[in-house]
Amino acid sequence: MSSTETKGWDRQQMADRLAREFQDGWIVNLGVGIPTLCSNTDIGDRDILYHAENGVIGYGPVLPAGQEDLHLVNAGGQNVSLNPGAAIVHHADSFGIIRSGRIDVTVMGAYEVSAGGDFANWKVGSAKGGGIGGAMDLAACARRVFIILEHNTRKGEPRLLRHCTLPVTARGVVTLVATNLGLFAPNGDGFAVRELAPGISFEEARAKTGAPLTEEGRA
Amino acid sequence: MSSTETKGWDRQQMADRLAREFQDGWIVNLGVGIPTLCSNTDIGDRDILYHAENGVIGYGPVLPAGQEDLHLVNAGGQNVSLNPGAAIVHHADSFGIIRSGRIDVTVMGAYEVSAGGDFANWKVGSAKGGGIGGAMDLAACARRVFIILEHNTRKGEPRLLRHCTLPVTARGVVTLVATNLGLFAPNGDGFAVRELAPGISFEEARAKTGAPLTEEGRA
Amino acid sequence: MARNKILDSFAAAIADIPDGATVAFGGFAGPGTPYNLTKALLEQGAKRLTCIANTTGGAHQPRMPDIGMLVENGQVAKVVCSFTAATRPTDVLPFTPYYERGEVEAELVPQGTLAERLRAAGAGIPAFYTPTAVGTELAEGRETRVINGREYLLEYALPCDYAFIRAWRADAAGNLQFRLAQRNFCPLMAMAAKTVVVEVEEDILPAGAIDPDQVHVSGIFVQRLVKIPPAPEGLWTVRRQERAR
Amino acid sequence: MARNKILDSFAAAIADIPDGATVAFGGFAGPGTPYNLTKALLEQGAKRLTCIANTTGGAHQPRMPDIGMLVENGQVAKVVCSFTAATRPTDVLPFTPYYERGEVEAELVPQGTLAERLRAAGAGIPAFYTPTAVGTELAEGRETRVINGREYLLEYALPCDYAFIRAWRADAAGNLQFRLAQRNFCPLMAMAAKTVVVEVEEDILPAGAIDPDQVHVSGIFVQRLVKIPPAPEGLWTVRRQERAR
Repeated sequence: MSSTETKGWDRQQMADRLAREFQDGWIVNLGVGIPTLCSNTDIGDRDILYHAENGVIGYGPVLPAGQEDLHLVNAGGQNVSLNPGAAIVHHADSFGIIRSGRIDVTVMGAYEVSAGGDFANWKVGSAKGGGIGGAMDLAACARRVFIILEHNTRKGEPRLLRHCTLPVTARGVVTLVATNLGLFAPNGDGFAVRELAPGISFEEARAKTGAPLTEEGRA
Repeated sequence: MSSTETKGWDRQQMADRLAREFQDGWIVNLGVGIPTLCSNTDIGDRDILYHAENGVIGYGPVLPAGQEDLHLVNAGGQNVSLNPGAAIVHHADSFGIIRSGRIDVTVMGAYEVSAGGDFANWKVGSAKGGGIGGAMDLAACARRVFIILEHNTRKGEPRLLRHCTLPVTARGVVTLVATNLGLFAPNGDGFAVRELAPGISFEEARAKTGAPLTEEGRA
Repeated sequence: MARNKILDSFAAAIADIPDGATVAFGGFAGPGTPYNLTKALLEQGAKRLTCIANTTGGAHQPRMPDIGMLVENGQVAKVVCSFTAATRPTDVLPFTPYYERGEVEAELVPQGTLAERLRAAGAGIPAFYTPTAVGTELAEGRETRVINGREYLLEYALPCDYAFIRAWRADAAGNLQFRLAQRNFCPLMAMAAKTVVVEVEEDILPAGAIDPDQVHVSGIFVQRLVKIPPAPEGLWTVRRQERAR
Repeated sequence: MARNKILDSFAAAIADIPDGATVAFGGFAGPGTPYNLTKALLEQGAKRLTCIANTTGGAHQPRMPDIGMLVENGQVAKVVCSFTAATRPTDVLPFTPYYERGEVEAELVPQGTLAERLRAAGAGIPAFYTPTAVGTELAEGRETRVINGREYLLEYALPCDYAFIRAWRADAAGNLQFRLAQRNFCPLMAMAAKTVVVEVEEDILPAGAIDPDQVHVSGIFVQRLVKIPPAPEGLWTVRRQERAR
């Protein structure tokens, strides 16, 4: 199997970089996989409320084995802790919170992101079915959608594209994308580079991206 | 003011007569006014669960002054007690119980009932507005609608009619009507007499009813 | 920085309500009714309000601050409620003559539909179908749809700018608990509103003092809390005042 | 006569489930999942079932009784769920090959829509509009409607014949309490089902032992309760078994 080496930020650094964007007072929903690492990031004195699809509002870090409460999981099935002021609601109320626009940002993994802010994360080309979970509700209704993904597939194909090739989860919603190469913002025609990971050049990022890249401040 | 004397059953007797129809295991909703008197009726060993629109499930008798819990009222604003196994839900869940057909019977007051099972209880002819409360939800969705009302207006006009003259609350839903003169069942063309109050003749009931009366078992 | 949700006065908690705002008022037959916030709104003076509640109040004596008083005070453009007249035709609500003279608009909504429209607004559901009111005057000229052989009426979500509710207990994170019949419309209005203002009966607890499993309204919905001061400054229900304070 | 809702065995609690029934299974990532009732249904053998759940299970080892096993056992005609494939494309759910071969039908529903469709069924709402899935493959060919300038998808209620749920505590009247993440879909499935069967972790309490303000599912929805016996007869969650029993 051909594969490119992973360069730039590691998974935790990608998560950290997006978590830096969380603003004081935000309500944040973290998807399964790399996004859950955002809750490991030290957010200083910012007040961030983590919401999980299963109705757990105000959860905290994952607990080590032996200290878990087995009745308590986040949306990824990890045994988390609760912060003071936590509350539990059922699934319909939890998605009511999502659909009514109260989630300031949802951070999700994806297979592809397009220049127009579409993204695909529920169905691979070969499968008859897929795994939607809460992704479509969150994507359609959260105030912001941030995506974390490896910049390229294992085969070296770009994941940041002019148009998604896989069935989309939602259209025109992604505003910020963290990859191992840096931080990018879909701008309709391509992606604006907000920041590059250490050791990554603009030219390298451009070569590995399936849509035009523009450098912010350099037009 | 012309007025007919009240003959036959009094208010509690009307309520008692309908409460005799409640079957073991029923979930019952009682409307404001005379219907609330049904919960005073001794129902023997039947297991009846009283549901109120404001989400109080499993309430019991009205409490005397000084013994009330001021946080606890039935749909008529009376301070009631709770039976063992009571539970509180919010208004949307309470009406979810109603609309999903879980109320075996709702007992309501009315201005008019028609031979076709329509009834009117939310708007009088002279008013621009009206008072609907939960009546339309209950009328449209409860498994049975029983009505308690005085057989005639203060002016002696009949309230059991071929067709309602006032705006209806729901159509074709009433199956049993208790008045001071007896117990009646709308049958499309008129009303079948199920029972007459002591001292009330069939002829008198027929004279005071605005639709054909038939005596059950006598055709 | 955790945002402070606790305010010192009802006046401060509602000072920013502008003319033309839509305000929902919790409560049903007494419990859950935000008498103190309503009183503060009477004093604050915002005009052209749309008021959402089960009733406009004023059917009983002694009278407590209610939407009827806001109407009398010239502050109300419209009410959305399930009673524009009293249950007994012989009672006259203070609101009713204003409505009959056309000085205030009213939208009469069946109680369950009112609850569901608020819940829909809070749940991001813009519209739904209901069997209630089909075949009645309230359905005349409106869109219906037959689903599985039964006719249903289309109803729209009912969002609001502010919700005024009364709770039994709250913590500093804004989590609320109601006692018994106090719950009624309050959680739905909290979901439906952009800004939720709560008058609280018990002392406001530190965040985390309420068991997460026993929270009736999550603090995610709640922005402002005011502890009700002892009478006579704070308004309790009439009977509670008579009895205990 | 108060009806007895407490049954001695899971087998007795589900004995009457006929071929062709629609059964909803509570639970999300473990908590609230009715392992014991699912095991009993595997033994009971009803066929051509429609199974509603967030997932069909089987993504993790050691495996617990799940819808995937019912599929393997030839009991399932259709599933309605938010995952017909695993979250990670490299995982393969036991259900998936049956689906890909066309031996089982599947309806893939976004998780929030699944919750809301169950809630709608339980609330007497036959259909509603939602923003979720608009513009996606799941909306192709389906009815949409623009409301206030935004496009929404029409979704129908999802009623079921039976709901299997797991609760922390129950009283003899059928009132339920869940602990923490155990709540998830369980109250919605209880509302949506004609017959609700509950496996209960703690000893079943006398009616009235649960504070009416702290009931998560009213007994009005609940018909059958079975206390989970100690392991190995009763199935606890995998990790609970490992740790405490």
